[in-house]
Amino acid sequence: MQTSSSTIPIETTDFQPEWESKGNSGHFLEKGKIDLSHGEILYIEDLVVSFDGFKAIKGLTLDILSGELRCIIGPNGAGKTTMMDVITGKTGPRNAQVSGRVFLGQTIDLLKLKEPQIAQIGIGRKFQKPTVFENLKVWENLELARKSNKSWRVALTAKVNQDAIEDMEKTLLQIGLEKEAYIPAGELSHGQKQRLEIGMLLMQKPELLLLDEPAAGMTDEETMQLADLLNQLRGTCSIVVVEHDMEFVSALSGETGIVTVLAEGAVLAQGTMEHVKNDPAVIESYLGR
Amino acid sequence: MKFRVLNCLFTLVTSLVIGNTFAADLSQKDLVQIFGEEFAAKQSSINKIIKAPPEVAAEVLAALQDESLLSDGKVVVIKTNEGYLDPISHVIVKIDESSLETPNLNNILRSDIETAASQFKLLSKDPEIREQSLNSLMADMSGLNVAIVKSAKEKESNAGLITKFNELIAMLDYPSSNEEDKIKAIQTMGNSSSAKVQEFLKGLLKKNDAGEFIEPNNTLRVAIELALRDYQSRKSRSEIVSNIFTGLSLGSVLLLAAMGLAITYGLIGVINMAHGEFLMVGAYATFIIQSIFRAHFPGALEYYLVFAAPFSFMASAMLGLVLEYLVLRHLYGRPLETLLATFGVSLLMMQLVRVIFGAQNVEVANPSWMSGSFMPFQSIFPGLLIPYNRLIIFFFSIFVVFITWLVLNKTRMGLFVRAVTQNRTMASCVGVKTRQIDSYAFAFGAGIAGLGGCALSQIGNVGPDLGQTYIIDSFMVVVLGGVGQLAGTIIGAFGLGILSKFSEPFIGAVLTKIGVLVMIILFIQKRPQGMFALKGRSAEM
Amino acid sequence: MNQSFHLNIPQREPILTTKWWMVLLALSILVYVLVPICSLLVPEGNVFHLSAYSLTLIGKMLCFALAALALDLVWGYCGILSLGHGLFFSLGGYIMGMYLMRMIGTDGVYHSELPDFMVFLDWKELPWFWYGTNHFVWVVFLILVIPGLIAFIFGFFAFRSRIKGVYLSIITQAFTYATMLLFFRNETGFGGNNGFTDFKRILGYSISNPGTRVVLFLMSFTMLVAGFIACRRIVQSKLGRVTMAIRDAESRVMFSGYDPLGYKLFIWTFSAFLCGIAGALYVPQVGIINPGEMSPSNSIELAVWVAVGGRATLIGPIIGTFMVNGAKTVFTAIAPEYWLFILGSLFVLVTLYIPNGVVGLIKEKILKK
Amino acid sequence: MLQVQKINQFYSGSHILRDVTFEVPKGSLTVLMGRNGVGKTTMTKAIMGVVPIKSGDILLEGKSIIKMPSYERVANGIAFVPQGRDIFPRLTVHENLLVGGASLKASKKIPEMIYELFPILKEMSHRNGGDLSGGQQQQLAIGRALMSQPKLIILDEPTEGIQPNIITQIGETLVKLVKEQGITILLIEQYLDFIKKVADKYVVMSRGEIIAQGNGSEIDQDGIGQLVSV
Amino acid sequence: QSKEPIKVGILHSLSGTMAISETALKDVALMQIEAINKAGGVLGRKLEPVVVDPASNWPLFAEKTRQLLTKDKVSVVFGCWTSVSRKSALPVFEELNGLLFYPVQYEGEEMSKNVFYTGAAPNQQAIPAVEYLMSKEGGAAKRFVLLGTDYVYPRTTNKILRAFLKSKGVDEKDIDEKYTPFGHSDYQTIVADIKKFSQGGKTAVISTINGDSNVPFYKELGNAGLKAKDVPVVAFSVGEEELRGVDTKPLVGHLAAWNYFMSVKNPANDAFKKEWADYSKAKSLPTAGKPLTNDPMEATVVGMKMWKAAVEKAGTTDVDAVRKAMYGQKVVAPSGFTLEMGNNHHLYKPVMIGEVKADGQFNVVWKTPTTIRAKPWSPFIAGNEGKADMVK
Ligand SMILES: Nc1ncnc2c1ncn2[C@@H]1O[C@H](COP(=O)(O)OP(=O)(O)OP(=O)(O)O)[C@@H](O)[C@H]1O
Ligand SMILES: Nc1ncnc2c1ncn2[C@@H]1O[C@H](COP(=O)(O)OP(=O)(O)OP(=O)(O)O)[C@@H](O)[C@H]1O
Ligand SMILES: [Mg+2]
Ligand SMILES: [Mg+2]
Repeated sequence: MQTSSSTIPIETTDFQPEWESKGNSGHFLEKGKIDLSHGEILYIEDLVVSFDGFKAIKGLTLDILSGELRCIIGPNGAGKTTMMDVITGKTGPRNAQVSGRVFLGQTIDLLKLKEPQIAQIGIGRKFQKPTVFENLKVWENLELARKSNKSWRVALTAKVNQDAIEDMEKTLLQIGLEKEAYIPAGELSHGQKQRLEIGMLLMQKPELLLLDEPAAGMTDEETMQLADLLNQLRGTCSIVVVEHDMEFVSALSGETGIVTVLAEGAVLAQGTMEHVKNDPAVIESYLGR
Repeated sequence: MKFRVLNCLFTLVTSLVIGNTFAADLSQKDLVQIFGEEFAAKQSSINKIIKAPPEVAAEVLAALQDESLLSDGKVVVIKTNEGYLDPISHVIVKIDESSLETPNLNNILRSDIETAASQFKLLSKDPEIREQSLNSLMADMSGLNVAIVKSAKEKESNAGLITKFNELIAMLDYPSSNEEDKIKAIQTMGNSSSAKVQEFLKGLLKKNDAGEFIEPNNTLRVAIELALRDYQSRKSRSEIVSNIFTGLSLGSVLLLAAMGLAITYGLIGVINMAHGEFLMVGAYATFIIQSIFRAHFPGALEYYLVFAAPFSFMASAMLGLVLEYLVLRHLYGRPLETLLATFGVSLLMMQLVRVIFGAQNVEVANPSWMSGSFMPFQSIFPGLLIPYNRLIIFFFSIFVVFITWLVLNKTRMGLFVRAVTQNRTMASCVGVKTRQIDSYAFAFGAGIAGLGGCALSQIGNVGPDLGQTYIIDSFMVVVLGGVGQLAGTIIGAFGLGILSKFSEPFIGAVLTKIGVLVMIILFIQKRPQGMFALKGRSAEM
Repeated sequence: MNQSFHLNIPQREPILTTKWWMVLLALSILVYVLVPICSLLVPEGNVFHLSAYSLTLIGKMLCFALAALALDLVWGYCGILSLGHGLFFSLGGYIMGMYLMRMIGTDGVYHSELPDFMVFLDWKELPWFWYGTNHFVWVVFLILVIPGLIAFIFGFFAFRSRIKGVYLSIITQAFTYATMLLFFRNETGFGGNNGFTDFKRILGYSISNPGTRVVLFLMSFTMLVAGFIACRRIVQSKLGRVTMAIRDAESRVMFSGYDPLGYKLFIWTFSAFLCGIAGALYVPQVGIINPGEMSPSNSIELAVWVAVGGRATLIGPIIGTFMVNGAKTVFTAIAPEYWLFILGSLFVLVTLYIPNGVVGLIKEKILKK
Repeated sequence: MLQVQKINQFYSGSHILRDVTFEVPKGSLTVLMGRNGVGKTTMTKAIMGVVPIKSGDILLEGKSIIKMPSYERVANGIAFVPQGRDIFPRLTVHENLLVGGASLKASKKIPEMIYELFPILKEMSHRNGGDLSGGQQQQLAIGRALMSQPKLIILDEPTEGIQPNIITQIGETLVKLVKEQGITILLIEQYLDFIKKVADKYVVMSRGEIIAQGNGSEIDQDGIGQLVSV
Repeated sequence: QSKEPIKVGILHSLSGTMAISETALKDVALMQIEAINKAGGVLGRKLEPVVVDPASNWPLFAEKTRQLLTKDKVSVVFGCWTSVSRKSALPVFEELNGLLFYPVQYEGEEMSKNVFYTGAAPNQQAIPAVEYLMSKEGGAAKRFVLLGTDYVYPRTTNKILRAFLKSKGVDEKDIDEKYTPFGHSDYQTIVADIKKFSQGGKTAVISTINGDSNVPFYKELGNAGLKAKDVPVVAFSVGEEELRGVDTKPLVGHLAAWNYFMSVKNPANDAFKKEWADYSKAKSLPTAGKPLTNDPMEATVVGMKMWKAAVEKAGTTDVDAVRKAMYGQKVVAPSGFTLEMGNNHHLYKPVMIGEVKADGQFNVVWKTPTTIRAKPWSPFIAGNEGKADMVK
């Protein structure tokens, strides 16, 4: 489903992100809304990222349409994770040399925001290495991730309401961790943590979901289940998946979905799975014969 | 032997002094007064000695200085190898040894004696003694015989000393010279690097009680002022250099104190609150070696440090091994708990030292090659003074850094240490003998702290609290430089040292200390991981 | 898949279970009723008499316990090991001390309105920050605000630039140490090395009056209980969970949309606030406040109490404080030359053999059964 | 080569490994598979001596190794590529490899073979291990394991996060190591296609127990695909 | 009943920073108690020492005082070194009407009826020392550096000295006041400054540097070649014990002002030194190899002897009675003088100036002919005018 509606409200109730987009002119914009007037949710142009002279991304240009599920593949070290780091604010002027433009919608310059602000305006991210709150129980992990007002003042008096419980139940079932709901997340196995982290993202109800190798460490069947899950989400939010598992990518992209191949910090090829698979450059540097 | 030397001196002095018309006779009665209680009497007695015939004066003054002038309250004698010599009649006398005492002199009398004796020492064979006497004559020119100085200069061959002679003579002659000579004298004095000479020049610019200039001649006053200004600019240059040196030297002390911590904490991850106590152990080890040398090899006492340094390394390292084995081994990966346990250990170690060595400080002396100072480049940097012990400690700290660097970066052990620090289990899983590495590494860090303690014993107290004095500074240095970064530790230490030394003259020691701490806090705001922060992904998670 | 799955979580976790509420209640009754009786009514010499010595001793420990509790909140639950909590404690103490100094009035050795140390340093008038310190209400206000405010400012800069772990520990230590040196200076206006002492009265009551002592004691007890409940409440709230998440994986928390700054600042400031109160109650009971309280080793010791009792347990630090200080009191008297050996070994043994502190040990024992 | 006998293991009260018994024949490539959380990683850790085991025995070439600390097991010829890679983040790639040879007497030069397998490691030899991308780290971890000239290599999901052509290459390498150098391999893997290509023997775990094993060529016949999914 | 021992509290830090100085006082007090017991005790009763360790922690002084007075019920306490420790304990002594003997020189400005001060007041140490420096005999110093550790004793002393110097016509610009933080160990800059300052005329340094900072200070003086004859340093806190851990070579000739020096020659001192040496050996104290006596130790012993005499005079250990009996008590002190307790609770004391010798002892170069009455309320401090110089 392609959304061409002009704006999507991110929050209808009491949500007030603590940021102020300065210098965003052109469109009249309600606070807390992403301007999707051109249909793009994420827009990267000429992105260059270097670490003390080492260029991890060299002039990357990429746009993701609103509601799209985009798969990104590419050799190890191509800059996929780095790209996600930049989008989510983990890598920024604070710890690297970054130039170019990274926009969410038409108006929000992600390079200017901090991590929590980026998360609040609706970008969720799963890390390549699963990170969960080890000393909190599984349900608490989900509860914390749940979309809500995240200021400390509210947290002081916040209650876990019925809606939240229902959300959690649903998510626990989706990720198949209902039996583990009450144990600390630190005691989960690698794959279980992987799923819990995806669950946390679902709770976050992001507009744009970034998944860095979500299927790593899962069995084939689980991988397919995950693919189904992501396919179900299609439409409710935009998704970017980085993966090396070609079957998984195929299952996600289907026949028409676009797959982007990154190599050496730039786009090497882009097109349907079929197209990309047969691209000699991709075969050479990535797929192998 | 001594007798003969004195005789020699006599002939010299006699031949030197042309006329001694105003030499007054000296009697035993005058001499006995020095042994009394009355200050005024003692002083007048010394004045009489100075005015006595030079040969007698020289002999008595020399005897006073090396404490061989004795008296039983009635007769005064000089102790020589041949027996007790009556200084007046110059014959050996018989006297009851047990009742002999030295006079009770105070600073003032002693310095009077020294100045007076200096005149006679200008001809000494030893250039150092000649220099010393010149210096003390410059400091106090009253009652100086110009003739003696001038004839001594004739015999002088050392260029440096000749300059000094010239300066002294310029000062002595100044009041009585004509304008032309005065200009020359001002030039001579202006080029001098001695503070005393400058003071003399400054004194010439002052007004006397009647409100007239002491130097009434205008041109001369201008010349003096120019000379002083030139001196001043050399002086301020010298002050900057000297500040840098004191800063570096403070830095090297900080570095020595912090180096061990940089290893145990920065690399092994043990927040070692007992680090200061390892310094202390090093210092006490030095003390022990010194005591052993004093008792058994007094001849080699000068070189006890050569043994003390490795011994203090070993002592601290052994203790480190024990601590590692008994306590820290069980705490790896729990850094904050190492903090608590080592805090307990530090209490234990301090109290143990108190029980064994007493709560009081113990004495560790500088060997003579580490005491005193020298004054390099006086013509460029007048007044610049470099103490030997500071200089040696500076080089020692560089040496310690070098050893550390060598061990950590050029040996397999260093590599393994770093691997173990970063991921203990994995290191074990690739075959690193973690237990062994842990002990070695900690012992090495402790040993380096011991070396630091050995050095610190040369400039400060050796007591049970020694460690406490340095622990905070050590942590500051390590944190400022960036934990785990040896280079950072070095820059941090020297940076702090120089910073402190440049601000101390302006805001005082107390505010400097506060200021430096606040600066560190602010600095860490800017660079939360220290100066040499770890970069890249590995630092983030 | 099991579609009928239900998540059973309480609306909000209770601050204490009924059982513990009863224990607390019993304890309070005991303290509120028995302490006044035993110290005021029971005559001296009777076994049940609570001497002024024991009263101030326990009163002092109550204040320490409150400070330890405050430290546990930041250390145990937020992972910030502060080696500078002695500072907030002393600040509270100094503010209270200012009031007590003013209350000496003209009874000092110089019979001046100015505190004695100012007289003999030739000060002619009170420095500006002393204004109003003769009014109890203003002083209480300062006690409640200043330590927290200082903590807030310090915390804001530290947390904003993401200083963590040992770096934070060390700079809190530096901060305290610098303040200590500042307070040592006579010019700073806080009595230099001697600090404040020789207090006479508080709110018009003589400070050495047994009644006053009992009231101060009960105040300390009340504040400790209140502090405990407040901390419990915070820890059980969502805020507490987020803080724990920050402790475990700060960056993940940020990517979940939380800004750790606010959370850390709140916990940090609140902790300093509690510490300040503890210090303010401490001073009238021990009768002196001076920069020595800010010395780094005091702050480290505070952490030791927390560790001995058990981190992230809230009750642990209180137990730890009483244990360590009790041991100290006993051993400094019966083995004055060797008590440091005992104390030092205690720290080592506790960290080695009961890593989770006394409370952790008890929990383990109960769990095993 | 490696015999695991009746291993029982607990994590704070919960029974993770239950009487696990299997064998890795010398000179073979054995694959251990199973769903998430069944205890595969725990098994490898038990073999490496990272987690303590409650009962049972592990024999390497007939010699019991359970009393040995990890590094002695390495010295006896086991090498380990853990799940999650565990690269030393602040050592350079080169140093990471050197540490891999810690069990050898003196540090040797890094064999050319490793660089041939993973050219990227040579390229990046002076960068910090922690800065590498996930896949690069995985390659480094395998390279590091090879440094100790092992008789037995245990790899825990080595293909995780690695680009397809390198996966193929790793597969080929593993086979080569077994065939040409006589190294024995225990591989934990989920990726069935890959397993089929390389496995001599397979072992399936479920809930801490071995529920099936057989020859690599018979995986399809045995319907293992089903077993692993359930 | 009367055979029950009399308890004597000893309140000196045995750990922490002050242990370095206070440990010896505890030992000498124990020695004196043993001696008294050997001689039959007091009022026929033995003395029983109660030693506690306030651990250099000031609030602990108050707590331990309360313990000594209420739990152990001691009749008298000997203790404290720093002013702050005394100030901490003082309110408790006053509240419970206890009795403290305080043996250390201090800044004055105090006169409690519950304390007997057996150390010097500023006029018994600082002022005579400066007078000496200004005299011809002492070098006729014209300029003064007042150098101290930043705390109350140095500040007050220097304030008094400043006022005193002014009254002697010394110009403001000829006085340089400098402070260093506690535990300061780097004196390079300060010594360089002193050197510079001294070029403006005959200069003396009056040092109230405390404790551990002295060694680095003197070592630096030696480094810079500042000899005692050029710039004499007179110290008020450096005694025989402090020099124990010092290489005295660079110090020779520098001065200290005290009311007693170990090197004083008289029978009382010989006996005292012997007693201490024997005791150290018998108890195998860590310092037995080099037993040293110093001024506060002497003050402790004098105080205890006086207290014994006063108790015997009063016939009871009751504090008020003993206090009355204390006034006018006389003891032949090791200093060679007969010291008398004034009604201002301070001892009449002689003042001596000593020069450091190479062996760490002092050579007494000057002393007052008689003892001087203490002026705890210094006339140089505003606000002291008209204060009664006695305890009411
Ligand atoms: N902080 C950093 N410092 C230095 N180099 C870095 C840093 N972060 C990433 N790099 C380098 O940038 C390149 C891109 O890394 P990135 O993690 O984005 O790759 P990737 O595409 O995610 O690879 P993979 O598929 O293996 O996860 C790599 O060569 C990596 O070594
Ligand atoms: N440190 C731990 N503490 C407690 N339980 C743990 C711990 N680590 C793992 N477990 C539990 O042990 C079980 C087995 O975990 P293990 O990591 O061995 O699984 P795995 O088979 O490797 O799974 P995956 O395929 O996801 O890597 C899991 O149920 C997990 O919850
Ligand atoms: Mg990646
Ligand atoms: Mg696993």
